[in-house]
Order: sequence, then C-alpha cells, then structure tokens
Amino acid sequence: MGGKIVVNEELCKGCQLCITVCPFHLIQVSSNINSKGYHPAKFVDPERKCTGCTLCALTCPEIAIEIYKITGS
Amino acid sequence: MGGKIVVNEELCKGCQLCITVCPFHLIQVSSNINSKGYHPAKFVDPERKCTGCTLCALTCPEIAIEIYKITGS
Amino acid sequence: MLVKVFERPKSMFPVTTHYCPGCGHGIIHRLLAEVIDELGIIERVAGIAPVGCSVLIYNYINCDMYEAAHGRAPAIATGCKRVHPDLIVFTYQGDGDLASIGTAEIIHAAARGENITVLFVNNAIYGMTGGQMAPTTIIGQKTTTSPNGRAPGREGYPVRVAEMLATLEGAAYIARVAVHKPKYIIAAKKALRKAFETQINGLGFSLVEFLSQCPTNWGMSPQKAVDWVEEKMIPCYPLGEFKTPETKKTVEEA
Amino acid sequence: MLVKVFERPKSMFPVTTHYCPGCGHGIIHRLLAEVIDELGIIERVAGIAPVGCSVLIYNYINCDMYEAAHGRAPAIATGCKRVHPDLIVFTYQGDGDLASIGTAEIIHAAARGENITVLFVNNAIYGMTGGQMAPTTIIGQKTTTSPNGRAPGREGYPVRVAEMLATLEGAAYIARVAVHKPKYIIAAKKALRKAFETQINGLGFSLVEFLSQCPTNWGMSPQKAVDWVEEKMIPCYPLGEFKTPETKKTVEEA
Amino acid sequence: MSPFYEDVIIAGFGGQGILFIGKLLAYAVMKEGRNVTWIPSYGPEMRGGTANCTVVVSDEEIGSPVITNPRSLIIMNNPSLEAFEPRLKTGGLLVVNTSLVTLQPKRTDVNIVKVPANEIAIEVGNDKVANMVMLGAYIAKTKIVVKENILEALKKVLGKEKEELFELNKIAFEKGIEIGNM
Amino acid sequence: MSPFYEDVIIAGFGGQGILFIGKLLAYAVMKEGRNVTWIPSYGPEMRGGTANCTVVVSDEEIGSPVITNPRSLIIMNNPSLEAFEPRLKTGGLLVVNTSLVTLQPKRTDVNIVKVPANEIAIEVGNDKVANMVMLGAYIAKTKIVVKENILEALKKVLGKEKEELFELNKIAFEKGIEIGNM
Amino acid sequence: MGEKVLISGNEAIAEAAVQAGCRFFFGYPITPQNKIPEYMSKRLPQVGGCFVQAESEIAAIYMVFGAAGAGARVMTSSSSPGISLKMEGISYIAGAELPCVIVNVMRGGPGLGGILPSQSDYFQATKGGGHGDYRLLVLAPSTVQEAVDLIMDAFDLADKYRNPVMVLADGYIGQMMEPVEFKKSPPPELPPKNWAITGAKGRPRNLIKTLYLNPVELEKHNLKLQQKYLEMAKNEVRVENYMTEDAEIIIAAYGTTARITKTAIKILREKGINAGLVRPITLFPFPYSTFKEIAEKVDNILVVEMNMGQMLEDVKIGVCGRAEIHFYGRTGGMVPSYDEIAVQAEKIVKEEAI
Amino acid sequence: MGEKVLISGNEAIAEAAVQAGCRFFFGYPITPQNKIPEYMSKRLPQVGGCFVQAESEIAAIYMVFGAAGAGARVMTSSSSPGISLKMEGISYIAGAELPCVIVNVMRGGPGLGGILPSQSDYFQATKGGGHGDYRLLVLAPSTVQEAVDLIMDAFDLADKYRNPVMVLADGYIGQMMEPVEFKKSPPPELPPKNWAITGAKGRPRNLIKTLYLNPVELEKHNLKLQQKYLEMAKNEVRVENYMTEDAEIIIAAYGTTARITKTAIKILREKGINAGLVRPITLFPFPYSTFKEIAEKVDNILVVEMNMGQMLEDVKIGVCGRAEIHFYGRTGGMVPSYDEIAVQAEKIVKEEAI
Ligand SMILES: Cc1ncc(C[n+]2csc(CCOP(=O)(O)OP(=O)(O)O)c2C)c(N)n1
Ligand SMILES: Cc1ncc(C[n+]2csc(CCOP(=O)(O)OP(=O)(O)O)c2C)c(N)n1
Ligand code: SF4
Ligand code: SF4
Ligand code: SF4
Ligand code: SF4
Ligand code: SF4
Ligand code: SF4
Ligand SMILES: [Mg+2]
Ligand SMILES: [Mg+2]
Repeated sequence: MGGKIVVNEELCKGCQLCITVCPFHLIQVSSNINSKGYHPAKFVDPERKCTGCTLCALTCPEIAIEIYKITGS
Repeated sequence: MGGKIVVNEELCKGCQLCITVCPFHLIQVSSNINSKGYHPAKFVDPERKCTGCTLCALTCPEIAIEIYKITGS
Repeated sequence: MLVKVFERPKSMFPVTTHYCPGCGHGIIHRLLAEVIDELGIIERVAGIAPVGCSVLIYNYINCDMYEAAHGRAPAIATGCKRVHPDLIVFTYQGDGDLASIGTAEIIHAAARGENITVLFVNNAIYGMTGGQMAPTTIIGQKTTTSPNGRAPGREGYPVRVAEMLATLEGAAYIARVAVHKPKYIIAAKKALRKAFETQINGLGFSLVEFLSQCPTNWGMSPQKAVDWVEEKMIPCYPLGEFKTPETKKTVEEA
Repeated sequence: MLVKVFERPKSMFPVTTHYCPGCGHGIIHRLLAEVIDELGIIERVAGIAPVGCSVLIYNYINCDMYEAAHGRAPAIATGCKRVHPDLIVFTYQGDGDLASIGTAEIIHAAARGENITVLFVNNAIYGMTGGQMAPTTIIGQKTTTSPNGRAPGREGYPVRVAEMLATLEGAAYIARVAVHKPKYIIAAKKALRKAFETQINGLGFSLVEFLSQCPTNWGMSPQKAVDWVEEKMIPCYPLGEFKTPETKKTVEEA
Repeated sequence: MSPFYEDVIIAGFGGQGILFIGKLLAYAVMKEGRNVTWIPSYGPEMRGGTANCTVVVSDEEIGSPVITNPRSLIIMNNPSLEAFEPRLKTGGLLVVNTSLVTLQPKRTDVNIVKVPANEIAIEVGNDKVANMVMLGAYIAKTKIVVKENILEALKKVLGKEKEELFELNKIAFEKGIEIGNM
Repeated sequence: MSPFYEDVIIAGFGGQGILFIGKLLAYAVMKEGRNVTWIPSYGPEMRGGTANCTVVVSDEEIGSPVITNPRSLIIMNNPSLEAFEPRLKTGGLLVVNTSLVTLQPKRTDVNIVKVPANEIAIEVGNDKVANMVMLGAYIAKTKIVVKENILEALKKVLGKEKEELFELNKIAFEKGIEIGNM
Repeated sequence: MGEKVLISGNEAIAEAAVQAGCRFFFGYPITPQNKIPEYMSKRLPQVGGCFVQAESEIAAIYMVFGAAGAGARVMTSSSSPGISLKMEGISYIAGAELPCVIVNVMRGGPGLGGILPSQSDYFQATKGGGHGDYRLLVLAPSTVQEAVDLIMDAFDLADKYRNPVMVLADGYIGQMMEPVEFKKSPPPELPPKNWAITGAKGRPRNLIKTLYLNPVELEKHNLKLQQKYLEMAKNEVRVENYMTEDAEIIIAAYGTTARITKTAIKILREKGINAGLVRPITLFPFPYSTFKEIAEKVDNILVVEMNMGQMLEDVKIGVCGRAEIHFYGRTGGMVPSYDEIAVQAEKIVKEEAI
Repeated sequence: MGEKVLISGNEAIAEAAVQAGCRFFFGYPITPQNKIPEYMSKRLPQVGGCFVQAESEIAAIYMVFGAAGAGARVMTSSSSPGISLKMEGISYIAGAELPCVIVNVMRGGPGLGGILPSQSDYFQATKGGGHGDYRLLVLAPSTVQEAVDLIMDAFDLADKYRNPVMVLADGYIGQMMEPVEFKKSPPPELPPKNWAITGAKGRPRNLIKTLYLNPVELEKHNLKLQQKYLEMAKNEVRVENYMTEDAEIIIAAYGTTARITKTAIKILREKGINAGLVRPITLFPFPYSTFKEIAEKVDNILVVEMNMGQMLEDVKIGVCGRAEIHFYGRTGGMVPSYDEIAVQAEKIVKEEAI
C-alpha cells in the first residue's frame, strides 16, 4: 500500500519545506517557472517509495499538495 | 517615658481610624465642629497612658496628628 | 484504487495566498479551516481578522468575517459574541496586533472570560509593515527598528503572552504550539481543536499561541527560518498547555 | 522634654486634602513623601499623577510633577525618564487608571524594564467617577455598574496586577501591600522604599500595589472599610513580594 | 395676566438634602402640568462640600435653566448666603435657615423669611429633615404648588424602601408651611 | 532652446532591480546639477509582485513627480508592457527587455529599442544585472547623463559592503550602452 | 399625550435608547455622563440586553463595531476626552457603514480640562475628528425632551443610512431634570440588515471591512459614502426658526446655548429689539440654506457657542458674505448667560444704528 | 549652497529633525511612513538621543508628552489611522502647551482604508480632531526639500509658541526621493524652558497639567491659548502665489496636489489659459486674506485636493462670496493628474466665456 502526491504548480511558491520533510526525498525543485515566477516542487518517485504519510502536505503553507493512498488492486 | 499627641482640628476629618487603633483608647470624637463640618478627634489622656507609639498617626489619612515623646525631666 | 488522504479543507477558498513562500500563516490558516470543518461549525462561525499580514484572511476562509482595526479584534469579538452567544467567534491576531497595540483588549477579554477563541501568531516581528521589532522579538534579534539587535537595556524584554494570560482567572484554555515541522503541526491542531471545544462548551476564554516563521522579515530562506524557530524561538517561548479547563491552574512548561 | 516623633513629611505641603474621611490615598501619599524624604531625593524626583481621585496629588507633594491623561502615566514616565535618566520618576495610579484603560502602558513599561517606580492604588472601585466597577472589583461586590454584584459570567474576574506583571522579565520589584492598619502600613512603607531603591540602583521596573480603602464608594464607614480590606480584599489579593531584584523570580505569597 | 414664571436657587452643604427638595419641587410642578427644569451644580464646588440646584417653573417653554438673578433663594449655610444673596432679584424672596446661617442678610429690597429649620427639625424628631422645613416655608410663601403634590412626590421618591421616613418628612414639611404662613 | 525635460517609467517584477536603476539614474542627474524626482510604486501592485518607479528630470522646478504619459519607458516584464505601453507619449522611447518580454510592442509611433538584457547579463556573468544593461541602453539613447556619473552613483550605492559587485554591474552597464548606441 | 416623568438628561438618553430598541451598550465611565452607563447596567439585563463596561473607550467603540456589525442596535456614550479616544474607531465604523449611536456629553477642554458643560467638540463631531472623508450625522438636543426624541430618531437614522449618528449634548443636558414623555413614533421602513454577521447559514458569507488596497475601489467606496452624505443633506436637515419672521438681528446657537438664547430673546424683545434665533438641530448636515436665506433678510448674525468659535465657520459658509457675522463665546465650562447674550446683541443693533 | 543628497521624504524628515536638534522619537510602525522610525532607531543613538518603539500610537504620543514636558526636542510620526489614535494625546499636549512635532504621512481612509497618498486628514489637522478649543500649527510641504525645511522650522515654531506643530505630508512625499540640502538657519531667540520637568533643584517645583476644575480658570487658560493662535495668524501665515499676477483662474492646492497643479498650470498656459496657483503652506493659520485678495481679482477658484473637499471650506471662508468656487477631488489613494486638473480648469474658463 503506497502513496502518491500531486503538487499544484500554480499554488506552489517553491518554499521547499515539503522537500525538507519527505523522509524518502521524493520531492525536488522543478526547473519550470510558474506564472508568479516561482520554481514549484515536483514529485519524483520512480521507485514508488511514497507511503502517503502526508508529512509534505502538513508542512505546505500553500495547500499545494494533495495526497492519495493506493489501496487494493 | 510617655507620649503626647496633638490633633490638628482643622485638618482632621473625623474618620475615627486613630480612635480604633489606639491601644489605650486615648482618642475620642470631639463635640466641636470644624469649618468643614467634621467632628475632629480629641486626645484625652488624663492618666498619661500614651506611650507615643505613633499607631494613631500612622493610620491617619490626613496627617492631622503630631506626636511627642516626653523624655528626661 | 486511489483514496484521497489529504486535500484542501472545505471551508477554504481554492485560491493562492498573498503570503511569502514558507510563511507560517498559511499553515495556521489550514489548521483553522480543518478544525472548523471537523467540528462542522462553519455556518455558525464569525471570524475577526487583525491588521497584519493576515488582514486578508477573509480571502481564504469562507465564513462570516469582520476585519478589525489594529489590535482591537478581541473587543469586536466581544461585541459580536454578546449579540450572538451561539456563534463560534474567533480572532486571528499577530504579535504586533495582540501583544503590542492590542494588549489591553486581549487581557480584558481574557479577564472577562469572554467565551471566544484566539489564534495568536507569534512570529517575533511585524511582518506586514516590513520587519519592525515586535514585543515578542527575542533578545539579540535584529529588526528594522532594533538595528543592533534587541538589547534588554534599550528595547526591553520579550513578552510571553501565554504565561501572562494564564495568570487570569477568566482564561480557560491557554497553550503555545509551533508550526515549523510536521510533528509540531499535528500538536498545534490538537491544541486548536481543544480551544474551540472550550468555547463550544461555554467554558470561557481560549487562546493558542502559534510560533510561526516569517522568512522574509527574518531575512532567511524558509528552511533556515524553520531551524530558527527550533533553535531560537522555542527556548524563549516554551511550548505546552499553560491552562486547561480541567485544571484552570498554571502549568509550568509542557 | 518634648521630642517630636511624628510629623508631616517635609515634602508635603501643609494643606488639607480633597479626599473623603478615611480614604487610603492620604496614607499612601504620606508614605510616599516619607520615603522621598528619607532617601533625600526630593530635588530629583518627577512624579506623574493619574486621572482618578488622586489626580490632585500635585497639590500635596512638593516635587516636579506631570498630570497624565487617564491610564497613560507610564508612557509619560518613559518619555521623562529617557530624557532625564538621573531623575527618580514615579507614577501614582488607581486601579481604573492602571488596570483598565492603562493596561497596555503598564505592561509594556514593565516589559521594557523601564527604570521607574509605580504606586498602584487598588481600591477595587472607580472612586473619582462615583463608584463604578473596576477590573479589581471583587466577586460579589456591588458597584454602580455592577448593581447586582460582580458575577464572573457577566462582569468577568478580578485582575491580579502584581501576579500578572511578575511574569514579565523587565519587572524587577513587584509587591502587594495594604494600608488599613498600622502593621500593614509599616510593611507598605518598607516595600515602597525597596521599590525606589530598585530604581535608584538602576535595576529596572518596580511596582507596589496598595490595597486601599474607599469608604465613600464602598458605602461604608471608614472603620467598616478597614475591616472589608482585611476580610474581603486580602483573600482575593494576597500580600507579599512577587518579584525582587535578588530573585527576579516569582515568589508565591509572602 | 402674564404667564406664570418662577425660579429658585436652593443652596447649602452637601448632605443637607438640597438636591432632594429641589427634585420634590420639580415633581410637584410637573404634576400640576407646568414646565419645570431642575439643574444641579456638579462642578468643583461639589468637592468643596457645597451643593446647589436651580428650579425654573413656567407656563411657557423654559429657556435658560440657569439663572443669573433668581426670584427666590432657599439658603441653608453661610457660604451660600454670601454667594447668592447679592444675585437675588429686587423684590425677590429669601428663605434662610437661621439655625445654621449665622451671617445676617444684607439686602433690604427683598422679602426675607427666617426659618430656624434645624431646631424645628430636631423638634419633630430629626435634624436631617431641616430641608423639608425650608421647602414648606418656601411653598407657603410662593404657593407655587399645592402641598398635596409635594407629599405625593415625597412618597414616590422615598419609595417602598424608605417608606418609614415619609411621616417624619411630612411633619417637617407641614411645620415649614406653618412658619411660612406666619 | 527650451529647458531640458525628461521623464521615464521603469517597470518589471519585484527583485529585478527596478527601483535600483531608477535611483542610479536619479543620483547621476543630481550630480549633474539638474532637478530630479524618483518615486516608487508602493501600492497594492507591490503585493502582486510587480514594481515600478518614475524618474522626472528637469532644469526647472519639477511639478508633478507622477506622469500620465511618459516620454520614455524601460520595461522588464510582460505585465508592465501591457500596463504602460499605451500611456507612452507619441514619439517617445520604449526600451524593452526582450529576454523576458515575450509580447510584441504594438505602438508604431514610438522609438523602440529591444535589448536582450538577461542574455547579455548572463553573458557578462550574472542574470541579476540585466537591469544595468537596460539602464545602459536607455542612457545611450537619451544621453540624459554621462556614463561616469552613473558609475559614481553605482559605487556610492553599493558602498564598501558590496564593493565586489561593482565591476560586474559596470560591465553590464557598458554592454547596455553599446547596444543603445547600435 | 402619554405620562410625563421627571428624569435627568443622562437617564432619559439611556431610557430612550432602550425604548428605541437598543439592547447593547458598551461604555467607560467619565463625568458628566456616568448615569448613562449606570442606568444601562441595570436596565439592559431587564430587557434581555447586555451591558459591558469596557476596559477603555477604545475597547468600547470596537465592541460597538462588533455588535453593530452583528446587526444589533447598540450605543456608546462618553464625554470629550473619551470621545477623542474613539476617533479611530468612529472612522472605522463610518468606513464599514455600521449603524450605531454615539453620545458625547461635552465638557470643557482641551486635555483633561474640566467637567462643566461645553460645546467645544463641534468641529470634532461635524468635520470628522478621525481620519478620512467620513461624516457623522450629528444631532444637537436643546432640552431633555428633545434628547429623548433625537436619541430615538438617531437609531432609525443610523439604520436608514448605515451610518454612525452622534448625539452631541453637554454637561447641562446630561445633568438637568425635566418632565419628559417617551413617545416612540413608529419606525420608518428600514432596509433589512442582510449584511450583518450572523453565521453564514443558507446565504453567502458576509464581510465587514474597511480595507481597500486598490485605490480605485477605495475611491469608489468613498464616492458611495459621499453620496450618502449628500442624501442626508437633502433629507435630514433640521433647524428651528424661533421668532425670526420680524427679526432685525439673528442669533445662531444650538443645544443648551440655544435655550439660554431664547431667554435672551425675550429680554431683547422686552427692550424693543426684535431678535430671533436660528437653532440648527442637525449640525451635520448643517442648515446652510437657512442661513443663506436669513442672511438676505438681516444685516447681523450673532453666533453664540460654548467654545471659541466653531459652528461660526459653518455659519460663515452659509451666510457667504451676505450679512455681518459676530461671535460671542464662553468656554472651559463657563456658560453664557442670557444677560450676556442680550448685551452682545443689543450692542450690535445699537452700533448698527449709529 | 551645501551638498545635495538624494533622499526619500521619510528619511529626509527624520534627518532634518535630528539636525534641528530632535533627540527623542517615539513611534509605532505604519505604512507609508515606516522609514521615519526605522531611520531614527539607527540615527538617534549615534547622536546621544533615544528612540523608543512604543506599544501603540497612544503610548507614543504620551511618551512625547513626557519628553516634551521634560524640555527635550521630540517628534513622533504616523499615518492616518495612527494619528486618529493620538487625538486625545494631542489635545492634552496642546492643553499643556508642550512643544513637539507630529508628522502625519497621510494615506487613504476612512478606517483601515489603503496605503496610497491622500489629504483627507485636513479637517482633523486644522480643526482639531481632538476635543476642546485647541489648534495645531499645521505645515504642508510640497517637495522633499520643503519637508526638510519645514521640519526644521517646526521645532522652532513649536518652542516659540509652546504648541504642537503638525507636518502634514502624504504617502508620495514620504516615498519620493529628491535632491535635498540640509541647511538649518540659526534658531530664533527662543524662550528658556524654565517650565520643564527637570527636578525641582534650586527653583520652585514645576507642574505640567491640563486640569482646571474651576471653569473661570479653564476659560482663562483657553483665552490664553486663543491669544496664541491669533499671534500665529498674525505672524506665521505662509503661502505661495505661483503665476497669480496675470491669472484668469486660480487653483488652490497644497502639498503633493499643489506640485501636480504646477504642471497643470504649465499645460493650461501652453493652451493660452492664464492659470495661477495659491498654495497654502501653513494650513493653520490659514491664509484667508490671500484668498480674500485674490478673489477680488479672479472670478473662479478651483480647489484641488486628495479628498472630497476639506480645505474647500477654508477657501470658502476666505473668499466669502467674492468669487465662484469649484472643486476637484480624488480620494482613497487616487492622485489627481495634471491632465485632469487642467481639464477641470479649462472647462471652468470655457463655460465662463460662453
Ligand atoms: C492603528 C494602526 N497602527 C499601525 C498600523 C500599521 N500596521 C499594520 S500591520 C502592523 C503590524 C503587523 O505585525 P503583526 O501584528 O505581528 O502581524 P504580522 O504581519 O507579523 O503577521 C502594523 C503596525 C495600522 N494599520 N493601524
Ligand atoms: C479618557 C478618560 N476616560 C475616562 C475618564 C474618567 N475618569 C476619571 S477618573 C476615572 C477612574 C478612576 O478610578 P481609579 O483609577 O480606580 O482611581 P480612584 O479614583 O479609584 O482612586 C475615570 C474613568 C477620563 N478622565 N478620561
Ligand atoms: S506523502 Fe510522505 S512519503 Fe509521500 S511525498 Fe509526501 S512526505 Fe514523501
Ligand atoms: S511546501 Fe508547498 S509551497 Fe512549499 S515547495 Fe512544497 S508544495 Fe510548494
Ligand atoms: S501615640 Fe499610641 S498611645 Fe498615644 S494616642 Fe497615639 S495610638 Fe494612642
Ligand atoms: S485618623 Fe486623622 S483624620 Fe481620622 S479622626 Fe483621627 S485625626 Fe482625624
Ligand atoms: S512578511 Fe513574514 S509574516 Fe508576512 S507574509 Fe511574508 S513571511 Fe509571512
Ligand atoms: S471616593 Fe474613595 S478613593 Fe476617592 S477620595 Fe473618596 S474615599 Fe478616597
Ligand atoms: Mg508578527
Ligand atoms: Mg480605584
């Protein structure tokens, strides 16, 4: 049972707090720039390590992260 | 070594606090009325009991009492 | 199957905030909205915004709201609560707002045991006006009006609001929390919920002091700011419950 | 031979006061004048009168004086002391003045560690304006604005100023005394002298809270008022030193 | 006949019931359908221990409620005599409590009624009702209201709480009327 | 010859050094003995992340420091082009940073100078000095001050603390002049 | 006619408020208006209302803000120094368009001043002692009965315009007793308070605010406020013309000064001088046109105030050079007597005659 | 000519104060004047002075009271809502006759309003936003240089009259940079501050107060204050007449609005319309006589303000019906442009011509 996060790039302000708290270092700074001029966070989880622990979302001041748990099939 | 108090009748407002605190009940309400309409306190010490303990003056809100100690001769 | 386990609270508008990257206000807003949602009280909430960076909180939370004058939110809350005792009334106030200009209002709201909930955001600075010293600025901290670092002999000592208010009988629930890291954030939400429950149960004045980061006016990156909360603020402002309706007694640090 | 052992302090004018018979203000004035005389500081004292029954204190004590606006004496004292650090600055304030309208000013003067001395006269009432409720009015006490007796649910709880201020680091000496009986009056003077010495030694903010009788607005004879202090006020407002420069820590009741 | 008009200043020490008899008068006037104003002194003189009030009575709209030269004076202590006697209108009425006012009125162009109010009050039972004696004398002289309306006002003002004081006040008042009618 | 007069609005994102080059310009003008006003935007647009300032230069007393229809524009982002282009005076000068401004200017009655400022800045070493490139181009076109006075201003503003940034800024500025002179 | 009661101005003001539906009062003691909060502390709980003695005048005015914003009828009262402390709050209330009633029982200033009657807060009340382009509707009663009537109207006017209304009285009006009848006229049709804070149940949430960071919006908001003030000027001006028809000299006065002036006019007319009184009842909106008209008819206007010349300026604006304006003022708690006023008026008429 | 420095209005105001001998500053942050306290917090300790960030504007004004009463040169600054909070204190300071300088960098109101420039506190400054018959000496700079000069004068004027002086600026003056020369003229002969609180050594004790329970004394005190205000009106009126000699229309404006008007006048004259400007520099005392005189010469006066018409009333009083008065105002942070002003003026002149 893993997890998955979705970062809303337009809401994100690139503060990188989520990056600091993810226990598996699954979040990075994107090279994109959003319309406000920020480099948003980017979810990079090739090995499907994300547990959906919500730590990243808990610490996000912009509520830019939504989290899903992958259950069952 | 005894004591003696002098009440300034014009300053006194007849609150009677001094009367309450004198350990020897040496102060009474005068029947005089001062120019403000108060009955001032009156020192009555026929038996020379006053010790000059200053309790009466300490409690007087109007500083209407002066106290003397009688020493020596 | 995908199950959403974290999403924007319903009582928040889906808009971007005006806060700087990494600002603690955003986190506290979310906690507030979550607690409102969980208690199911959004239709009977009245909020009072302060003057400070969070003056625009009404752009984010979808409940009846007043915007107060600087420092006067507790008085407005009093006026509102007395008219509508059934409303759940909260104020949201910065440290300049609550601990400086609004000192009398917060103390007397607490002394009256006014049945309201106060979110007090202590970021050790005046955010909105550009980084001047707050009553909560810590010793040594440089601000635009304590350019040489706050020195007790010149600028006095930090005010510990939670401790001070806990001396008042009307205060029913007083706690200090922080929002710089997830575990603190989780604890902060618990305290906030307890504060609202105190009000709902009619037990009197409740206040939660949030230590909050202001990267912009501290002149730090958001990550550095998070560390600064841990290393500098918490030692000056110990976390914990200083009063609870159960004890109604002063509790030394948690 | 007659030796005068008690007389009017030199720094007091030889005039009658405007106070009601049995009012505590007169006693506190005398203690103040005695301490000033004993410390020999009359030529470098600046006093700040409040708005309250004691607004005319400058008619009784022969030193440089300001008359403040209601509640603002600590701010005026701050302005004065910053200009003349060598002056010995005191404020004299009632409970309406200091604990109600002037709450912010007193707390921040204490928080700044402003090197001044405050005489705080707690008579549980607004004397000058005719007996309205004060923040210090005790539970059950009837006043002209708490006609059914102060009830916590309606009018809130009494504010304990000494305890509250003792939570502030800038406060160096905080004590509560009473003036209804000679032994208390003697203790009160000691505390007041200590407060002034704290200032003279540059140790920071000092405050003495005097429980004081207001026979007129309590609706009692002076003797009854004295008993009321003992029986009602002291249980609500315990006497003692709450902070001293030596400990700078909170001391539970003396 | 020009419309009815009267004004009176009542003055004495605080605690003598100065404002009280002014209010009784005002109540009674109101009862009789006339216009009336009652205004107390509330300035610095109060701290000095004196009190006074002004009652104006008129069939017309009342202009000034404060009076420079009153038509009548009810005087209960020395300082008040000194303060107000010179202001009394020529031909006016001066009711003076001779029990307490030791100074002699100087005016010869006014009507002076001397009332040993405290002595009478003590006679009827209590020094405190000297004010009612004064009021009685004043009303007897001016006939400004009927006695009954003062008594009704008295009843109303004393209320249930101080009902027991009614008789004493009434007697004092009636004694005052007697003196005034003498 | 009528007395010298010029006004320019400099606009872009906050953080692009908009206010900074405005100040350098104002310093240099002052150095040359002319009157100058520099006024920043400090209203709600600041919270929106944009910034602008207006510099007015004149031999006479300066009246309005805010300008409805400026003679020149230095534009560093798209929103600013949209906001200010329509207000430019006919025959005016528009210096536009083509590295960031992707919109095309619409005006045909003005003088347009396109400066790939960020590219040049990166070339000379740092993206942050794009503002200096823009300033150089503007000054080359208008000759409003001599180059040396801008450099003197730069030295002064950077101060001891940021001395090491002088060279980089200078080079960027000079590159800008080159482009302006092209 | 209902029953008359003998009551002091302060108590009458309080009772009138209660009868007008005021259920909330927030105040702080200050002489000479203490009977208002004291009366309210007893009376409001009897009618299911609530009295709070605030920690200060500032807290009081913001409690009013809160209660008015919550849709209640609410009042506060104070006297001059206390009113000065409310200036920021009054600007906020006006800016947020909250209806409430504010009573100023004026005393002598400046500073702590004294406790006796004065009219020296006229400017503060009418020109906006607080910041920004706001205006209060200002009512100046001259008798206790009028204080009662105006207080009752004040609540309706406040609701009608969503604007704070100030009742500007003075120490004498507060302390004086007069027979009074409480007769509330049926309230006018008033707009529902659908903007109030009551909990966003079944409706979009409400917002009460004064911040408009965008100046275009703030200007629009201000223009809307101005429109309201113009409406007031059109609909609400009240003024009493007393014996003005045949007047050769007009005295302009309001409040206590005006009723003293009526006695002065009697004296003057006994001496054969036909004096009249123009008494503004609304100080804002000010009866400029009354003064314009009267100035066409008389040569001299004597303004009498308990201050050093404040309404004087409005009279000047109204008269606009059409008549000579004179001023007689007492201040600091001194009340002009009818004699003094008569002497002043007589002097003007006599000099004119030379 | 000394050296010019490029400096923002806020910083220039602070530095000018220091150069004028101001050693104490008590303030509370508020946009758009934060650079003043910030500058002072750095600068004052360098010159042996003292800066205190007060807990509120109210505390700040009473710290000023304390320091001014102690004989120091002292200043405070704020912006509109913060100034409203100082109203009680200003009335006290005026009543106690303490010299000090108060700066209001005005922003849009009412309430929290906005942070952009405004002139909507004109009434508050000139008519006494606080209670009682007091007046401030009010100076309105139009450029940063003038802000510097007027601040320096303000301290001298405050000491000369023992009266608070208000410098009424707006957000643009505070934020704008201009080259400035700091040239303090030698201070006038000023009376010694023998009334100050310094410790009663070798002299009778001093007393600083505003309470006069006896109304006779309070009136006397007020008359003394009035005398001072008359003196100011006699000696201190400052006004700039700009291109008025041949003007067919006069524009009246002060502060930022006035300098924008100068550009408008240029435009108008290019179009052949001879416009002139009357710019009051002292708003109190107001240059009534200048307006009286100018009104004899032109038919139309256009008052331009960043408010809804406040100085307008003083112009009306000055003009007193001798010329037609028009008004153009922007408010809430909107600044009138020279174009708009020119259009307004042109319209008036053209309509006149029909
Ligand atoms: C009466 C008044 N004084 C001052 C201000 C200016 N002001 C706006 S926000 C603020 C302080 C904000 O600091 P804080 O309350 O700590 O909130 P933060 O921005 O740090 O969240 C000040 C002083 C104002 N708007 N009104
Ligand atoms: C701003 C302001 N608000 C209110 C008052 C009225 N006032 C004068 S004294 C006082 C309270 C006095 O009570 P306290 O401070 O307890 O002194 P006390 O008379 O009991 O000694 C009040 C409310 C005032 N003068 N100024
Ligand atoms: S949910 Fe947990 S594991 Fe997944 S990205 Fe966020 S912090 Fe990392
Ligand atoms: S915490 Fe939120 S705002 Fe910050 S970088 Fe991550 S997603 Fe973006
Ligand atoms: S000094 Fe002591 S003994 Fe003498 S009268 Fe006073 S209290 Fe009594
Ligand atoms: S204590 Fe003082 S004032 Fe009271 S009765 Fe005794 S002497 Fe008189
Ligand atoms: S200034 Fe500080 S408190 Fe304000 S939004 Fe930015 S980070 Fe947050
Ligand atoms: S009212 Fe009370 S405090 Fe005031 S003088 Fe009288 S007894 Fe003292
Ligand atoms: Mg803060
Ligand atoms: Mg008290």
